[in-house]
Amino acid sequence: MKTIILKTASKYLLPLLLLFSVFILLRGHYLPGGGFVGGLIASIAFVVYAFANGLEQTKDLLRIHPGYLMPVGLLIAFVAGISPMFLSALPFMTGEWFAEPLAVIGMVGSALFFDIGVFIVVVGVSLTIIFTITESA
Amino acid sequence: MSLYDYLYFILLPVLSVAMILLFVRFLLGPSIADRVIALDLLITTGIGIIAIYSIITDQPTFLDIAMILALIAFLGTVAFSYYLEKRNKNE
Amino acid sequence: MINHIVLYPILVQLFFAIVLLFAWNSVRLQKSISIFGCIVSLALSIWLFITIWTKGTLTIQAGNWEAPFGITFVADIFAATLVLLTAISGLAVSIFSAGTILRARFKFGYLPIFHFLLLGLNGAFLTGDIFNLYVWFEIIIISSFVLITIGGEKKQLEGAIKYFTLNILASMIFLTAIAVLYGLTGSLNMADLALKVAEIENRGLVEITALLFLIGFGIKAAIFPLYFWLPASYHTPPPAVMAIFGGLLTKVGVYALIRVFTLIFVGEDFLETIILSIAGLTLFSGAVGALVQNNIVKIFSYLIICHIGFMILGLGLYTEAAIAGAVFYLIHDIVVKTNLFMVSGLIYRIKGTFSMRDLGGLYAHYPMFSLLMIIPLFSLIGIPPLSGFWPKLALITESFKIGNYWLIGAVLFATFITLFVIARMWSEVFWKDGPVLNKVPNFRYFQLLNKRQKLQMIVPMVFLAMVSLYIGFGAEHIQRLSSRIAVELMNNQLYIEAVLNK
Amino acid sequence: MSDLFIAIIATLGTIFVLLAAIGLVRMPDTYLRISVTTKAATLGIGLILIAAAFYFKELSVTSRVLAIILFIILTAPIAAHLIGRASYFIGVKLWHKSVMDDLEGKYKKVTHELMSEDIEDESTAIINTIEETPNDTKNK
Amino acid sequence: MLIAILSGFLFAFILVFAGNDLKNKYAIVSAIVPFGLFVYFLQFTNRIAAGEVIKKTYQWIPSLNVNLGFTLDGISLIFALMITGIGFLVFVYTAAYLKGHHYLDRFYGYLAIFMAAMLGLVLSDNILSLFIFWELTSISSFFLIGFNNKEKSSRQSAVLALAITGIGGLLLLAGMLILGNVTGTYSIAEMLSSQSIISDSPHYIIIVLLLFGAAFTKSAQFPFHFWLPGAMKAPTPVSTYLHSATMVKAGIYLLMRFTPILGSTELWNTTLIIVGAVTMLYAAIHTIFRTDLKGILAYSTISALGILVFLIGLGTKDALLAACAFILVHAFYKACLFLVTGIIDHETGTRDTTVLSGLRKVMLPVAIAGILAAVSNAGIPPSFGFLGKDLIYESTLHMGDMAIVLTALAVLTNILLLYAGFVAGVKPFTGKLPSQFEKVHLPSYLMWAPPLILAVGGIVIGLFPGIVEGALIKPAVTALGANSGDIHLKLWHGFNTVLALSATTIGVGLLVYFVLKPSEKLVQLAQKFEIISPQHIVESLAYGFAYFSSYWSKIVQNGYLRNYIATIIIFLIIVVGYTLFNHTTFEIDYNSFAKLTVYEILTLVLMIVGILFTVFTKSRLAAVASMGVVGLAISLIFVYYSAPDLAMTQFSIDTLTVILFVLVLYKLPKYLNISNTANRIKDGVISIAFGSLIMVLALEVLSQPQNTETSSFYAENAYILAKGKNVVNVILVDFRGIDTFMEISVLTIAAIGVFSLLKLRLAKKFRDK
Amino acid sequence: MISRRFLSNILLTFVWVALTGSFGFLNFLFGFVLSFLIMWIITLNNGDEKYFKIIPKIIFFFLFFSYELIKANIQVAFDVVTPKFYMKPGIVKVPLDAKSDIEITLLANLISLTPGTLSLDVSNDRKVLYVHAMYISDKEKFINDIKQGFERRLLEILR
Amino acid sequence: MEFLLALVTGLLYAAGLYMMLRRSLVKLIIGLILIGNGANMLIFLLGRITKGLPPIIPEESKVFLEPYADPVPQALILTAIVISFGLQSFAIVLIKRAYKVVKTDDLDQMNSTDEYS
Ligand code: NA
Ligand code: NA
Repeated sequence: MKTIILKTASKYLLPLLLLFSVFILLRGHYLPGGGFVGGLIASIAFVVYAFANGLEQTKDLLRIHPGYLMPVGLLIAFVAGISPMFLSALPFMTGEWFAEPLAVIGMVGSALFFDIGVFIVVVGVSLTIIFTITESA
Repeated sequence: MSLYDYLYFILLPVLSVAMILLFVRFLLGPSIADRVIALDLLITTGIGIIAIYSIITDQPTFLDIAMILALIAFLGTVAFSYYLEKRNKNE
Repeated sequence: MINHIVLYPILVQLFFAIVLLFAWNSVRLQKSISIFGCIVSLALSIWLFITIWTKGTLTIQAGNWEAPFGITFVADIFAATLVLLTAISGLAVSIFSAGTILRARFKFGYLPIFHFLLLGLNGAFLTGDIFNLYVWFEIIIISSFVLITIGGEKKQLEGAIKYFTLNILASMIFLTAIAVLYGLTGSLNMADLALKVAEIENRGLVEITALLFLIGFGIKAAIFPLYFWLPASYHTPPPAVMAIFGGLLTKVGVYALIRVFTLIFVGEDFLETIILSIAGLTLFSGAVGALVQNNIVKIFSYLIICHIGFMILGLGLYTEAAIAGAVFYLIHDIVVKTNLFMVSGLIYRIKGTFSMRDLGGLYAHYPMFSLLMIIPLFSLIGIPPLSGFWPKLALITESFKIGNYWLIGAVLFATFITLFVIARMWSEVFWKDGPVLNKVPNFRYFQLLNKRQKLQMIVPMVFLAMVSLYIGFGAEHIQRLSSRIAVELMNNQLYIEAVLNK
Repeated sequence: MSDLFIAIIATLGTIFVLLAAIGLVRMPDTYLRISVTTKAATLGIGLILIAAAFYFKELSVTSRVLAIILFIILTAPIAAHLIGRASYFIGVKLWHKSVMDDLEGKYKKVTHELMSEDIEDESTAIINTIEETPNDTKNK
Repeated sequence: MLIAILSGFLFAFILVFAGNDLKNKYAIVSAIVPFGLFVYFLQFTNRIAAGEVIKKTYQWIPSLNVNLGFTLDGISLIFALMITGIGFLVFVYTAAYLKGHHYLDRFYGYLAIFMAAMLGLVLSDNILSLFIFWELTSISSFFLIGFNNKEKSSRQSAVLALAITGIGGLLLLAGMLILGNVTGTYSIAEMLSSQSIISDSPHYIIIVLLLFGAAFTKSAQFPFHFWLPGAMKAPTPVSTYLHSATMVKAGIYLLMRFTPILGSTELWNTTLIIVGAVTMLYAAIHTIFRTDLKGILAYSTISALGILVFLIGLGTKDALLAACAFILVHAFYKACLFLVTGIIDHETGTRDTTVLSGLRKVMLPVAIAGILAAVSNAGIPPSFGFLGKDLIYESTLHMGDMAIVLTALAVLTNILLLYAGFVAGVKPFTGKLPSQFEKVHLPSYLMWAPPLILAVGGIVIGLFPGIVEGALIKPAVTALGANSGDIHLKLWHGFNTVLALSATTIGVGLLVYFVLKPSEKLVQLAQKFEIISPQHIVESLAYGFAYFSSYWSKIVQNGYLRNYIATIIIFLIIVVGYTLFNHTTFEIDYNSFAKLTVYEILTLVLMIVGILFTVFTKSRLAAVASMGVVGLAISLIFVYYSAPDLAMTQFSIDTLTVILFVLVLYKLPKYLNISNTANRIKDGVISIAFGSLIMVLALEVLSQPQNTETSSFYAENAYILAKGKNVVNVILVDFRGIDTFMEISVLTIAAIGVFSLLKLRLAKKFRDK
Repeated sequence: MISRRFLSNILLTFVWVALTGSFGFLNFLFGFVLSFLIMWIITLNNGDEKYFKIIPKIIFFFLFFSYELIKANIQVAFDVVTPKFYMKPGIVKVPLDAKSDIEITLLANLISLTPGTLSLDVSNDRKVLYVHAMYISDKEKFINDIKQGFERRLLEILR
Repeated sequence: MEFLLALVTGLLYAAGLYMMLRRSLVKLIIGLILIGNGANMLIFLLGRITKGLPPIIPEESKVFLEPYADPVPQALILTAIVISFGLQSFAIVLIKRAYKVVKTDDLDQMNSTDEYS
């Protein structure tokens, strides 16, 4: 859409929303949120940007095709899932935890990495779907 | 009357009535734009309801939902506008 | 920690699916990875199967949460068998795909989706959690949707819409059933559910839940009167996809039915009557449908339905021998139906059509292929001593024992129609000279393929033909396996003990 | 005291929201509806959120409330702008008592380019006159 | 013995790979297989004659009670020798008959498989393995009938034959399984001792009827006979071997085999007599109306099979003896006649009796064979046929009250068969040689020797019946459960009624032969009655069924998705509704429910009206936007009822869905409102019923006690064990992490799907048709 | 360029700290790193340089704006709740002095946020802003009010 | 309240089905979405509803001090919603594509694959 107003606003909204999405991701274990909703917010950030500035510019911004985020996220989740099998011969998806809580995030463990994987996949999926549809529209 | 009672028995119902009013406009239309505005406002009112509800239940957690609602409502409006513009162009 | 191997078939498919996504841009690399992955998967499945055969049921609690709180995965001999069969069919179809699927489809994620589908199948077979089963079903559904639409041609899309709608409807009914079950028991672990459902006083509600499962799974298993999606869609995707669909997809529904009705909903007479009626009508309706078709893949599609009737019948009869029969049929059917659709794929490559009217002359020009094709065709009919024959013994005998001659009639009818239809097909497709067809320009006729591609088509067919010959001639082994499965299924205490340690 | 304060702010907020709702129902054309409601609702919700912030008296809540308010203030006018101009494209007419329409004939039909002066060739411009019939609800 | 039986399969298997050499050079070599087997079985004659029964059991599938249990007794031996002996001759004959044929190797392969299957059939003691071999004979027959598969009629006949014998096979399977269940064994030998158990069983009738079904179809009994004339499309060696000498007699074998077990009841005897009699006469009459040599022979074969069934039905010792003898007699002369016909066909190119004559001048050995076979067939002394016919009359005459009728039937049949035999075996060779046949010459001895051997054999055995009496006939009768001690076959019994009947038969028969000439007129006459023939009736039924099938399928699979959905849901409503109202009691405790509040009710009103608006609005976009409202209302309910995560997700997802819709919608056409009012009402009723059902079900479940064991575990351990405070999230990423993992996999797949669906356009040239 | 990015980075870090409500050093550091990453990902190339000067002005402006907001709201509210409509609506072309994207955007938004007025669109050449207004008794006065009120004050802050 | 929620759930199922039975592709998908929402509501309702007590352990404690809502149905619904989203987005694109290729929204005209050939 050719509107200066949205274009300008979207440039400021993008980093804010991304920040917010990470915030939602990290606190999911303690409060509502988590990888899924976080990922959605991140993709909304890009989608709004894309509506305002066009797909090409958004893709340039992303540098890689959003589709590649999907395997990346899945791989992170997969590694988080199998890590206990290799680290301590425990079943798939068993939580592995660092002994001490980290500031901000709290306890860090494989579940967090799993959630990060979810986050990335959701971003990849939403963007792929919306971009593809918009492109062919 | 405690704050809880006031919010619970007065404000929440009033906000709900506001939603119903907004919904009436949604139903009446007549143009798509009217519906989009109505929907946007319904969501905004929803944010208000959630905020009141978080006070009533003493659960600040609910405010996060309000945030999400605000975000997504905006996206919705942007998308609808995008659609309306595109549709118009294609005609 | 030997019980880790329970999850290997799942993890390995997941891993390869992810790796294939990374290899998105290189078709050649994807093909190699896929075949390699299928071989690894087959090896692991064999390992799992042998372990279970010798050591008995293994369970693993994902996340190390004691059952019923986490998601339990259970490899009893039934599940291990189906996982093994999935690996076998999967390997065959993977190779077959490499030789037949258009490059354009490969470039749009055919293989990763294919491995996701195998992942879903393995998960559905191994999970011990009812909601998790729903999730695996969804994996299967969405991957099959993508596979059925990839390429997006008109008939594919039309078929896909029906396939899609009715399968989602099935999922919704399944989900509804889960909701009711959770409302009644507060549990999702199937072993735990078995215990808790038995304690429910309101049997009417239990029956209703069971019926919802019956309908939900029944749609997926393509039983009468819920099978509409199958004839509408199965003939639309490329043959490699048909092969995996025809071989495995409806079987997951059957698996779920057998699992749920031997583990959770045990001994409701009312259900037995319904299941038996459904079985009879499925046999009838599928057979009748196959009779009137002229397109070989449509015929096979209807025969899938028809033969699902055999398995449902075994379940409905609900004796050890009958369940063993159903399981035997299941084992046979997976291998044979997979092979049949590859056969039709080969025919299509040679002649460029599926229509019996236009086909012909295969026996004269491709005698060796014809002999190769006759193995699955005759196994399908159940020409003794080929694989489809043996399970019918138990089904007829057990029907006789409950004095239901209608069921015997249905079995014989279905068998006869299959025989007739295949005989006619043989006559039309293999014997008849057939009209001279115009060469379709740019169509990749079999004759034009390079040697590697030809081998990629033939090798999996030979492989599966060997397996089905083994099922037929080594029926003793399969029967012992099926009997053991039936014994375990009919005694749900074994499963419960393995999962809950009580 | 604090409770009373919270109640007052919340009430004010609610009243504005209600006003917006009434406005949306009553206003005679789409542009007026957009115009009236965007701000009333924004203000109303802002007040209610502030009430919540006062109630919880926690920094994390307050900061979140501020974030939400900021976001709404930022986006509500943009949303109004987007939907307003979209309405114009799709030919939503102005209320019959409207006094002027400076926008008429300044959008190019195909590209939606907006000119600062009139486009000479009328066939390429979107002409969206003020509604002739005094029927309030039939805008289109 | 296993290897002996399986040798045919092995040979066939070898042919698959070595077939080329065989068909080009060493065709005759293949005859070693049947010959070796013939010799192999011949060596058992002494032991069998001495009353021994040879048994051999190989385990195969013990868990299904299927083993390869073989028994060689009198009946089996007769059949085994016939199978291998005639098999040998046919193999030799084929080497010349199909010399240089492109698919000679296949032909031998099928023949070998058939021979092995047939041997397995007659030697099996296990009824399931018997069934297996039975089916294999049908299958090999299918391939042999369809050997000339470029001809449509060949293919049709093959399918028809397979269909008819296939039905029979399935009946046999059912019968055998029921029998096995009633007796508790699958061994025929063991069943012999449980005869009374069977005849007293309520399942006796069904077993017998199923068995009859199998036997009658296989042995071409009226009204299932019609596949056999069609089967004559097969090359002559096949007609000779399968459709005259061996396979069609499998039904006879079955009846004989089960005579001691199931026989001697009214049902058994009466049915067999009636069916046998009708068949033998019906088919014999039919021979008059044929001009094609093979057609005539086909009907005379059917008639002969009828005689055999008839004899088994009579069930007396005499009758069984006659049956055993007649099997052999028939094998000799009919095989011979077929082979002769084959030679005629091969050399002259026609089988039309109206044109064939005088061929003795060009193919004397063949003429001798034909005439001798006709003589045996006619029962003219001193042929083996004469002996056989005597035994038949002997047995009918001893049938008490029915003797006259039965004997008359037998005589009439034999008269007509004599005619048929002469038309086939004598007429082509006598009279004047038409000019077009002057260049016809005698084929290779490989072709004429086999029929000649058979023909001469028929005479030799007639002269010296002792050859077969002790070695074959007696043990066979014993095996049938009759006392065979006083049997003594001889040509001359003195002047008696039987002799008079024989003389009458021969006299009248010859008269008929000289008076009645085969002609096209008769053929056309017969065709007028085609409409009431069993074949026509069966075909009409088949067409009717095909029509029904197509009607049924079109009704069920009608192409309308809405009908599919409706059917599924109606099915659900019926079964679930029935159970709900019959098996549960309604006890809804409204007091346990949460109190109603204004804002909740208003939210629900919003939701309800939103849903209704979504359904009834005429604008797609309004419907889509309305879904957004519904989503908002649901989210609010989730908020009210303590599900913040859900509210967030539900709302985001709903809005995203709406957005996707919106992005896609403008490419779509306007809403259609095509369904008429009647449909809308109908659908409305179904929908309301469905919704009500769900609602009632929900309330019913809510009134049940709740079990919170699982959920409280999560809540108590979420932080302590899983280190998270948002229990829902902890469940998602930890307790039930695999669900979530698969959920993101679903999303990934969907995204790829969307991508490929929209981006992938198959280039036109790659499109499948 | 670098300093601009750095400032944006710091600003975002503060937003983060406010969001999480924890002022510990670690959280600050984390917020910084996070913001840095986000900046790096999206590479904002036209961020403004005068953040620190703007912030106090923004706060001042915010107060002015709030006053306008409430005043106008009451006016509109009155029209909404009373049965008769007193308004004279229409779309007015307002020439712009504001030039940069951010100026125009802020101005348009502020006009929209005030009851009774709604920025419909900015012309492509950025010369005029089309405003829909509820009370246009005098077009010139209306334009003047906007230019002397919002636009002047805003530009003072921004420039 | 449960009664009303059950009513609404039933309505979602009924409305969804009704939409699916119309002949339009768009309505079909809307119908599926409605039924999906119905199923989620059903899980939510049958898992028993609790007001105002989300299953989040208070900041200062390690276990719940007061009653709380059952988290399991919530987790299930979350998973189900997200999965449905995947399916829905695919479906929406499917109808778009189908319309482009088949050139009609009328489902009754999409039965070539059921025809006999
Ligand atoms: Na955790
Ligand atoms: Na989830």
